[in-house]
Amino acid sequence: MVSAVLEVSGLACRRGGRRVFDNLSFALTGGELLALTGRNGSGKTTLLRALALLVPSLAGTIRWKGADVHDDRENWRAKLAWLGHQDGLKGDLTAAENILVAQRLRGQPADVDRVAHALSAFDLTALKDRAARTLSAGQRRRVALARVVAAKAPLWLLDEPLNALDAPAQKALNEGLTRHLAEGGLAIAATHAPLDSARILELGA
Amino acid sequence: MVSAVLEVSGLACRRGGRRVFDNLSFALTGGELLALTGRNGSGKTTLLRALALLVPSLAGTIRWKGADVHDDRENWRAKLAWLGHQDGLKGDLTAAENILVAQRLRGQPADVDRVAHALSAFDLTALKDRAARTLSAGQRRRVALARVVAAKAPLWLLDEPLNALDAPAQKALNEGLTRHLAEGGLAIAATHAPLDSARILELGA
Amino acid sequence: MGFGALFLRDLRLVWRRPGDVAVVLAFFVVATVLFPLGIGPESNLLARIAAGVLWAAALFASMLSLDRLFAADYEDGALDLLLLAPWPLELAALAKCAAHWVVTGLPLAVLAPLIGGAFGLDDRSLLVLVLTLLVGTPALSLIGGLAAALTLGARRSGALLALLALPLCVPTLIFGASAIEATATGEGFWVHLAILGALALMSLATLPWAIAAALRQAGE
Amino acid sequence: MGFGALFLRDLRLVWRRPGDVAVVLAFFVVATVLFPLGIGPESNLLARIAAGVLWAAALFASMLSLDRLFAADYEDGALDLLLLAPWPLELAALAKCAAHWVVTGLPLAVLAPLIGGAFGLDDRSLLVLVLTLLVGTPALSLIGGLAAALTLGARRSGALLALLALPLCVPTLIFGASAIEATATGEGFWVHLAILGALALMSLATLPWAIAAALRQAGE
Amino acid sequence: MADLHFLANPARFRRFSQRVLPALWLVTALALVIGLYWSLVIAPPDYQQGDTVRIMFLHVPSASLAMAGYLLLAALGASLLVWRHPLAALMARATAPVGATYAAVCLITGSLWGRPMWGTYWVWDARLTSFLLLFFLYLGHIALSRAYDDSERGDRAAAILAVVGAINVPIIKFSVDWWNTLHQPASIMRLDGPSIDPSLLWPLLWMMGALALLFVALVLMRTETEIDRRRLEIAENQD
Ligand code: HEM
Ligand SMILES: Nc1ncnc2c1ncn2[C@@H]1O[C@H](COP(=O)(O)OP(=O)(O)OP(=O)(O)O)[C@@H](O)[C@H]1O
Ligand SMILES: Nc1ncnc2c1ncn2[C@@H]1O[C@H](COP(=O)(O)OP(=O)(O)OP(=O)(O)O)[C@@H](O)[C@H]1O
Ligand SMILES: [Mg+2]
Ligand SMILES: [Mg+2]
Repeated sequence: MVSAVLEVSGLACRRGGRRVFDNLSFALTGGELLALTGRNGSGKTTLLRALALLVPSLAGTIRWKGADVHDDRENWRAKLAWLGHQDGLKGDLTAAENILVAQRLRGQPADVDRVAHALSAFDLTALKDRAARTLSAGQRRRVALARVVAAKAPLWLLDEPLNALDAPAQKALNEGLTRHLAEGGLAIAATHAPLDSARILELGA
Repeated sequence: MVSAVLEVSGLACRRGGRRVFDNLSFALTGGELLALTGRNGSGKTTLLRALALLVPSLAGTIRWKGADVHDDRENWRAKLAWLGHQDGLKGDLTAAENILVAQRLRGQPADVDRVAHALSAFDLTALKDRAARTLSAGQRRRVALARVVAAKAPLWLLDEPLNALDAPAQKALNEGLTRHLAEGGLAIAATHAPLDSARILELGA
Repeated sequence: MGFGALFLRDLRLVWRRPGDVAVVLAFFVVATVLFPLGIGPESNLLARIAAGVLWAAALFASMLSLDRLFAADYEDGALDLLLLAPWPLELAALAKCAAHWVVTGLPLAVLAPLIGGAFGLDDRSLLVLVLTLLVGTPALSLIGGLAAALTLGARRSGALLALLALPLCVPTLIFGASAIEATATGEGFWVHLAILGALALMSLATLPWAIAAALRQAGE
Repeated sequence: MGFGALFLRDLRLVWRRPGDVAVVLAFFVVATVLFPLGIGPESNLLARIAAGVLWAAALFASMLSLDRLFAADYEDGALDLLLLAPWPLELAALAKCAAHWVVTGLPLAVLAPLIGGAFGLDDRSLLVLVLTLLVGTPALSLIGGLAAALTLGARRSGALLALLALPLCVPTLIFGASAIEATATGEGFWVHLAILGALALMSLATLPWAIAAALRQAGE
Repeated sequence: MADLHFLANPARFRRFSQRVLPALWLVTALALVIGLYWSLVIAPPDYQQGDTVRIMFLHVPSASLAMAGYLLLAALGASLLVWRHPLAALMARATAPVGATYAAVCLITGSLWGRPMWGTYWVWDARLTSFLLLFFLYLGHIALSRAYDDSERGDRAAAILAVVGAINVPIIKFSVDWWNTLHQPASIMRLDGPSIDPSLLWPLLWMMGALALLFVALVLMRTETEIDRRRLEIAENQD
C-alpha cells in the first residue's frame, strides 16, 4: 500500500460565523490530482484557504508526510504553490518580473530559465515584457498559472484555474498538471469544469 | 426580411497603441444572441467596451435601429446592461442593495419586485441580505448577473458570464437569456464555453 | 434620481466602514496639535497661526481621503457602471464629491472649533472659522476630486494627486485663513467669505465637467 | 532572501520610472509652502513654526503614501502570496515599511534643509532637522503601516484601532519638532534626539509584530 | 492602416521642422551670443547694484517666457481635447519640460540675486510665491503625462490639467497678491520696473527675443524626438 503524502482528517471551517463544512477527510498520495467540485458557496475556496492555513480551521488535522503542518508553518508554506480567485499580479511589473519576484518571495533564487520555460508553456513569450496592467483577462490568468509552474512546489492549490482561459491555454494547463503529477507532485483544484484524470471530491453534497 | 436592430460596420479599435481589430462588421436582430469567441487577447473585451462606447473606436459605425449611437450617448447607455470581467459589486453593501442601487443609478425607479425576482432566479434569495464581501466568487458573479436581469435593458453586454458559475447557475443564466431573447431582447457575450443557441463570431481568426 | 442614488450609496459605503473617516479626522487633530507642542505655550503667537494651521491641516485631511474617491470604483469595476449610467457623468462626479464633502469637510468644520479653541481663538473667530470651512471645503473636495480622477490608473497616485491638487487649492486656503485673521484684527470678514463663496461656486460650475472628462478617459 | 526580494519589489514598483520620487519631493515642498500662505510671510514667525511645519508635512507625506501600502496587495490578491511566503510575515511587514521609508522618509530628510532654509532656520537647526527626520521618519512609516494594515477589510473595530494608531505618532512628532526648537533657543538637542531614537527603536521592535497580526486577520 | 493616419499630421510637421530647425538654431545661437556679449560686457553696471544687475538679463526673460509657456501648454491641451489633434499632444509633451526649465532658471537666478540684494535666498513675497506655484503646476503636468503606461492617456489627462491650471493661474496670482498685501511684509526692495535705464532696457529686450527663439527651437527639437519615440512605440506594438 502506498502511504498518503497529504492526509486531512476531520477538518471543520467557519466563515463569518457560518458553518461551511464539518468533518471533512481525505488523503492524497504523490501524483494525484483532487478536483473540488460543488455548488457555488459550498466551501471549495474555504477548503483551499484552510489547507494553506490562510483561514483557521475549527477542528481537524492536516498532515504532510505524517507531520502536522501547524507545527512548522513556514516549512509548510514552502511546499505550496497558490493560485487564488484573483491573479495577484502587480500591474506595473511586466509578466516576467511578476513571476521572478514571486519566485524570490518564496525564498528561492530567481531561476530565469524556469521562468522562461513556464512562460513559453503558456504561450506568453511574446508578452513577457508587457506590463501586466495591459494584458487581457485570460493573458493575466496565464501569467498567474506560469507563476505556479515556476514555483517548484510539491503541492499546487488552484482556485478555478480554468477561469477565462481559451482552449489552447486549458490544454497547456492540463499538460502542466500532468507533468507536475508525473514528477510526483500533488494538486488540489477547485473547479466547475472537468479536469483530466482527476479524483473528484464534491463539497456540500 | 427582418431588418437588423443593431448594426456594426467597419469597427476598428486600438489598445495602448496596439491594433486589436479592424473592419469588423455584424448585424443583430431582436431575439438574437451573439457569442464572441477567440483566443485570449483576441479583442472580445475590447469589442464589448467599444460597443458600450467605453473605449473610443478608431473607425466604423454602430447603429441602433438605424441611428448612430454616437449621436445620443445617454439614450444608448440606457439601452445597455453591462457585466464586466469584474463584478462591480460594492463589498460593503448587501446583495440586494447592490442591485437596487445599480437600478437607481440607471435612472430607473427602484423596482423591488423585479429585484426579488432576479435574485430568486439565481437562487440568491437566502443570501440577499449578506454583505457582498462575504459571498463566494460564484455567488458574487450571480449577483452581478441578477443585476443585469433586473436592469430592464434591451441589449445585454456580457463579458465571460459563465466564469465561476456552478451548473445550476449556468442553467439559470441560459434560462434568463432565453427569456430575454424571447421578449425581443439582444445579447452579446464574450465566452470560452458554449452558450445555448448562440450565433458565433470568432475574433482574431 | 441617479444623482441621489449615487450620493446615498457613497454615504452608506462610508457608514459601513467608518475607519477611513476616523483616520482622516485623527490625522487632522494630530497634525494641528503638533504646532502648540512645537512652538510652546505663548497663546498670542498660537492664536496668530491658528487660522493658517487649521486650514492647511483641513486641506491635507481632504487630500488624504480623496485618494480613494474614484479608485475603489475603478478597481472593482463599478466605474464602468457609472460611465454607463444614462444620465450625465458630470452629475455623477458632483454626487461623489458631495458625498466626500459630507464625510470629511463637514466633520472637519464641526471639529475645527474645538481645536481652534485650544489655540486660543476667540468666539467670534471660531464662528468665522466654521463658516469659512463650511463654504471653502466643497471647493477642496471638487479640486481633489479632479486630481483623483486624473490620477486613476496612474502610478504612485497618492503623492501625485496631492501635487496636482495643492497648487490649485491655494486661493481657497488663502481666503479661508485670511478671513479668520481679519476677524482677529477686527476687520470685517465678509469680503473674504464672499470671495471664498465665489471660488466655491466657480469650482462647482466648472470642475464637474473636467472630472467627467477625466473619468471618461480612465474608462478606456 | 525573501525580505530583500520584497523590499526590492516594492522599490521597483515605486521606481518604475525615475520621476516618481521627484513627485514625492515636489509634493513635500508644495505642502510646506501652504503654511506661509496660510499664516503670512513674516520671516521671524515662520522660523519659529518651521519645525512644526516640516514635521507635519513629513507626517502627511508618510500617511498619504502609506494608505495604499497593503491595500493594493490586498485587493489584487498579492497579499495571499505574501502570507504564503515561507518566511516570517513580520519580516515582510518590515520590508514593506522599509521600502516605503526609502522612497519617502529618506528623500524628505535630504530635501528638508532646503525648505528649512526658506523658512529662515539657521545652519545648526538645519543639521538637527535632518538628523531628527532621519531618526524619526522610520517610526512614522511603521506606525502608518500599522494603521494601513488595520483598516484593511471591513472590520468596524479597525476604525477604532486606526484612530489609536495615529496618536502613536504624536511622541515622535513632539520630540522631532522640539529638538529643532531646542537648538534654535540654544539648548542641547541631544536628549530629544536620543528619545527620538529610542522611540524609533521601540517601534522597530514591536510594530512589525502588530502589523503582521493585522495582516493575518485581513487574510482570513 | 489606421496608425499611419495617426502619424500623417506629425509626419508633415516633422518634414517642416527638419527644414526649419537648422536655420532656427543658427539664428538662435547668433542672437544668444550677441545678447550675452551685450548684456554681460557692453551694458554698464547699475549704479546701485553693480554687476549683479546682469543677472537680470537672464532672470526677467526666463520669468516671462515660463509664464507664456504655460499658456501655450493650455492652448495645446485645449486643442487636443477639442479637436483631438495628435500633434498637440506631442508638442505639449515637448513644451512642458522646457517651460519648467525656464521657470527653474528664473527661480535660481532670482535666489542668487536675492542673496546680495535682500540678504537671503528666499522671501515669502507674493510674486515669488505665485511663481513657485507655477513651477509646481509645470511639475504636476510633467509627472501626470508620464504616469501612465499608455502615453495617450497621459496626454489627455495632462491636457485636462493644463486647461484647468490655466484658468487657475490668474486666480492663484490674484489671491497670492491679496495675501501679501494683507500681511504687509516688513520691507522688500525691488527694482522699479518701468523706470529702467535704456542702456539696460535694450539688451534686456534683445535677450528676451533670443531666449524666446531658444524656447521655440527647443520645443521644435523635442517635438521631433517625441514623434520619433511615439513612432517607435507604435512599431514595437505591432508585434
Ligand atoms: C527666487 C526669487 C525670484 C523669483 C521667483 C522672481 C520672479 C520674478 C517674476 C515672476 C518676474 C516677472 C516677470 C514678468 O512679469 O515679465 C520677475 C521680474 C523681475 N524680477 Fe524677479 N524674482 C526673484 C528674485 C528677484 C530679485 C532678487 C530681484 C532683484 C532685486 C529681482 C528683480 C526682478 C526685476 C527687476 C524684474 C523685472 C521688472 C518687472 O517686471 O517688474 N527678482 N521676477
Ligand atoms: N489597457 C490596455 N493597454 C494596452 N493593451 C491592452 C489593454 N487592454 C487590453 N490590451 C490588449 O488588447 C488586446 C485585446 O484585449 P482584450 O481584453 O479585448 O482581449 P480578450 O479577447 O477579452 O481576451 P480574454 O479572453 O483574455 O479576456 C490584447 O492583446 C491585450 O493585451
Ligand atoms: N469572508 C467571508 N465571510 C463570511 N462568509 C463567507 C466569507 N467568504 C465566504 N463565505 C461563505 O462561506 C461559504 C463558502 O464560501 P467559498 O468561497 O468557500 O465557496 P466556494 O465553494 O469557493 O464557491 P464558488 O464556487 O462560488 O467559488 C459561502 O456560503 C460563502 O457565502
Ligand atoms: Mg470559490
Ligand atoms: Mg476579455
